[in-house]
Amino acid sequence: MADTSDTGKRMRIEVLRYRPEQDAEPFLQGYDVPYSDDMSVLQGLQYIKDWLDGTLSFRWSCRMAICGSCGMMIDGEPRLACKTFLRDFPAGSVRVEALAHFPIERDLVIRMDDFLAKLESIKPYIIPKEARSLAQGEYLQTPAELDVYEQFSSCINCLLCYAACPQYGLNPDFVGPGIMALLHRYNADSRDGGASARMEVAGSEAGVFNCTAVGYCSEVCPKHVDPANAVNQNKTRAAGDYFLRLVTGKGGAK
Amino acid sequence: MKPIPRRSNAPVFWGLFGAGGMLAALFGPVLVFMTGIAVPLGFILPSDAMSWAHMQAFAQHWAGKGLLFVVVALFMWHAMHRILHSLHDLGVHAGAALKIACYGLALLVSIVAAWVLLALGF
Amino acid sequence: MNTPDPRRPYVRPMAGWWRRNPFFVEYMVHEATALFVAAYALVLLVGLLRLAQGEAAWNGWLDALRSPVALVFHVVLLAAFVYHCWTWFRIMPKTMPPLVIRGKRVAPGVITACGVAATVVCSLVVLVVAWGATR
Amino acid sequence: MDVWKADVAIVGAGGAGLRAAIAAAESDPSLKIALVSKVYPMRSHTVAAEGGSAGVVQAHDSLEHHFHDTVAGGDWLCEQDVVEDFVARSTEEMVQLEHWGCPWSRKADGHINVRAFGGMKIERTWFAADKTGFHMLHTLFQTSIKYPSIRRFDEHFCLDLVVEDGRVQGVVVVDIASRRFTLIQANAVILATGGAGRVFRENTNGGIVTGDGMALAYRHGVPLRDMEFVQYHPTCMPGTGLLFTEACRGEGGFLLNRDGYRYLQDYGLGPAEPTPRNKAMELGPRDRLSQAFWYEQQKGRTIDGPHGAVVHLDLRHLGEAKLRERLPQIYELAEEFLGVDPAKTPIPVRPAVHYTMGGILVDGRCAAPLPGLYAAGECSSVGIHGANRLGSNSLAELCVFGKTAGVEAAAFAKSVAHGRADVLLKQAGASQQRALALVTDTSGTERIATLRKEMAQSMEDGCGIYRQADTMQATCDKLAELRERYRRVRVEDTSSVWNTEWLLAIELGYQLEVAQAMAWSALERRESRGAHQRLDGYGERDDVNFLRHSLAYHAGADAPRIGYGDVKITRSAPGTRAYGAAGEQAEKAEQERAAQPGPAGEAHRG
Repeated sequence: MADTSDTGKRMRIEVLRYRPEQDAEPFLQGYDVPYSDDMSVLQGLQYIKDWLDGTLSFRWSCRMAICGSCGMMIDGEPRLACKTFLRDFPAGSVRVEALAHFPIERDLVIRMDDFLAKLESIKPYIIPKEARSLAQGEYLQTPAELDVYEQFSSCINCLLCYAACPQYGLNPDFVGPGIMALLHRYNADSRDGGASARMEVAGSEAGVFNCTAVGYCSEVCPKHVDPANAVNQNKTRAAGDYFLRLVTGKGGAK
Repeated sequence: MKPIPRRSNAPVFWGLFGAGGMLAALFGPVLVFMTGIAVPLGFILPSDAMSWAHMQAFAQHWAGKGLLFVVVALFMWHAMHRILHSLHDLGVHAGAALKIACYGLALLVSIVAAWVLLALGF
Repeated sequence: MNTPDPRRPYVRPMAGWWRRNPFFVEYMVHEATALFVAAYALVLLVGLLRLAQGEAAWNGWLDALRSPVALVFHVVLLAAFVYHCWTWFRIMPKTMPPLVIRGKRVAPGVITACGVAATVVCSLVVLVVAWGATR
Repeated sequence: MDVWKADVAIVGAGGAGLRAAIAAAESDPSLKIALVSKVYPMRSHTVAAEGGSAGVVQAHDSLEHHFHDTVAGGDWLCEQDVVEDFVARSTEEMVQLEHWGCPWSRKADGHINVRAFGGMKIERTWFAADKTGFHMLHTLFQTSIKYPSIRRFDEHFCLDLVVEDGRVQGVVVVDIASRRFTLIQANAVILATGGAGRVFRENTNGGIVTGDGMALAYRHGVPLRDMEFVQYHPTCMPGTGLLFTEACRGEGGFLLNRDGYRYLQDYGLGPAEPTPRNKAMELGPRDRLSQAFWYEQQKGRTIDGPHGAVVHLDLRHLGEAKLRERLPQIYELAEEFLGVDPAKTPIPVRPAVHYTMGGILVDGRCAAPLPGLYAAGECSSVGIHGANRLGSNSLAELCVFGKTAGVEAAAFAKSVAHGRADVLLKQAGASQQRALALVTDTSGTERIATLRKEMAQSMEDGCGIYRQADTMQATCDKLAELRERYRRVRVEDTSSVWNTEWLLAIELGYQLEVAQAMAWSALERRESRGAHQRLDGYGERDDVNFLRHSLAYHAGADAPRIGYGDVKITRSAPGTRAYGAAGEQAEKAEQERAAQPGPAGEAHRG
């Protein structure tokens, strides 16, 4: 934790509080936190939790933008608290709220079981195109083949893209950007042959066509995954699959 | 886990939306400029560019008919698809009724355009 | 034997969501270009109807296009179409598979620029053809 | 209290826990597997591992080399039979991960690529850019979804093991979101809860790395082995302790002091060549590099920064393109957290606590002395790290021993029957009451953060890179005081939903006990070996008295009792641990000696 004793600078951190057992609805609570220029918003929240108000709840762990725990709305934008710095709020105050579009479980903690259920639905694992035993060694995959899906495999499941997606907010059945990035990650992997199985989700009424190409999901992604691209590439694929089914008589819409 | 919802019919409408959007992006500005500004003002293009004779000939040619139909119909499908989604964005989730209204209007415009173009003869 | 579930997740309303972020405001504005595209399609449709009704009707429509209101309206339409064109190609890199040329991914900005350039070329071609065909 | 009947319960869903779950599920699909984690699996700290995972693949490499690098790297405090098993199986595990989709970095021909790492004779570190742990974790997690017999208890906190009839029969967990308790009845329990680095102040670890599983086993009489060996990683971010992977040096980075001088050549790691050769200079082992920093600091040759002394990790000569390709995350960390462009400016770094070499005592089958209890990963001491872990062995360990634990636990679970639920429920109820007492008793006065801060500072003061009896004793005393004060800890938050303050209090209880095991084990080891270095007259390795594993036994409210256990030596008799040019000479001499007839190996039993 940054040494905050000697800087004399203070930041007003306004936190959206919600304790389901005592509050009817969320409300803003302000805290004055001493800070230094290298302190993150997360460190500011930790300071509050440790020294000002132990009842404030939030998720965090790695502090280095890889575990994906600390996504929150910071001055209205979905950000990772660990890599958003207090120095970037020169007005001396910052507002922190739970990630948009998710139910608030408590304070800055959102309920995310919907995301896990969706992840489970897309078969997020290699469905081998061709079988291979361990004794046969690794599948060959050139750097170019790796490059096709690597960016989508970088999703840390931080859910910022969901908080950036109004279509998910308006219709929580929508599979959403992050899950589509992961779905595409496997479809685009040269070792995988499971794309048709995953089409059941991508081409469904909860699938890609709920996206209206707002594009903000890709803007807020802290890992340059570009989920909007994953969604929209799959619109083309899903449409192709749809018309192919019509032509080949395999049913089209079920 | 929730059962996977059924297959979406959206590709049909999305395809029309995309085609119309691309057409509007590539040719929309120049068409508006021609029909709405250049010809009425006689600016760049001759002011009789859209004379009765010219347009009659254009609309009676199969290629001209095709172009006119595609522009009117696809612009409409593009627009109505977007408007439908924007209404949803604004909180108007009317479901099937709204869908029928929006896509129905696009279909109506398409039919009228086709009918008129056919009526204009070859 | 366990205590009842004390959870009471709070779902925030979506009303007015698009006013919460400049990015969303811009999105709604560019979605609104659809109104102008529809309007223009209807203008053209009316023109077609007038064309079918005979020369007098057609000339009436042409006269209407020359009215100041129609001219101003078309200037607005033009702006909307240009904005539609720009936003359409701006989002295009996100909607297509990665374009790899000589082992390197083409940057999004280049794709957008190519799209806009295509519009410029199409516009010139249409103008030249129209000019050639009607003079 | 709800009851959920499982065959195998796994606590911790990081790399080791997930690998164990998959192995158990594959070994018998009819088994019910409970996978408990206090976070969603993809948040587990495996996610933060950067550099890579070891597995012999190159033709000029061999299992023998990997074995020797590991054992010598561990200063011969390794279980050599376990190391043999480990090196023999790690490559297969890496291939398995590849089959499951792990996006390993590749060579142009499509085969996987390997990079150099500290303390390694030949390059054998498989890597996925500099996010290897992240990719391994997500691959394992997403693959685990394939197995319907794995029932996850995400965001469930483990409060206790249930031990009855002399064997482990389950765990008590609480749902963090609702504070509802569940007894997971299980015939075998695997602990895979990770390390305990958060007991130190400046560390590379995530907030969740609080030694929970270690404390749970320890409280039930299972000794914690070799806890004095705590790895300082030499290149961490000042202040936060965030990690700049060893791969920075594996790719050719330099360490410079305030004069721009590659100071490692002054510490027996030279010669300084433009590209560090394996096992020399910047590619020396972590303990030696961290120790060299300490000496540089003593000599006043470090640079003063806002968070204390630093040296420079210089990557400039690698160029932006290579850095973006091989070390993208490092690049962004430096840019965003420090405002440093590593292609233009050296990165300020200093050592920070990184890894807990010791842990729950288990044998080569991952079985603890308590029947039914297994452990894998950083929380365990299976015996491959000795006194200093070789970089990139921990990720391989997760897979190799995660699998072992899963298979062994599944076999054990099938060999016994479920005990009586009512008896177990009674125990579980008592655990629940103990945990709830922290919130129901509002008479406490001690602030959690105060206790935690004092503990972390004290551990850093007493159990740092260099140690001496008086400061270690002071740490031991301080920890005893803190445990006493902990009995009066105050939890302000009494609510049920997502009461993280309550969990922090429980974790602090775990941490204080694990810290005690570390400090007392350190105090009692009167020699210097690997990561345990003393300045008070015990500066040399003492194989006569201390070629032995330390074993810390829980002793209730008192300080732990420290015992010792044998070290299994099969092929490699303790030798000189030398790196750089000296290391190459020593190796040559070793080969000549080995060529001569005579007994070798079976020496030095502690």
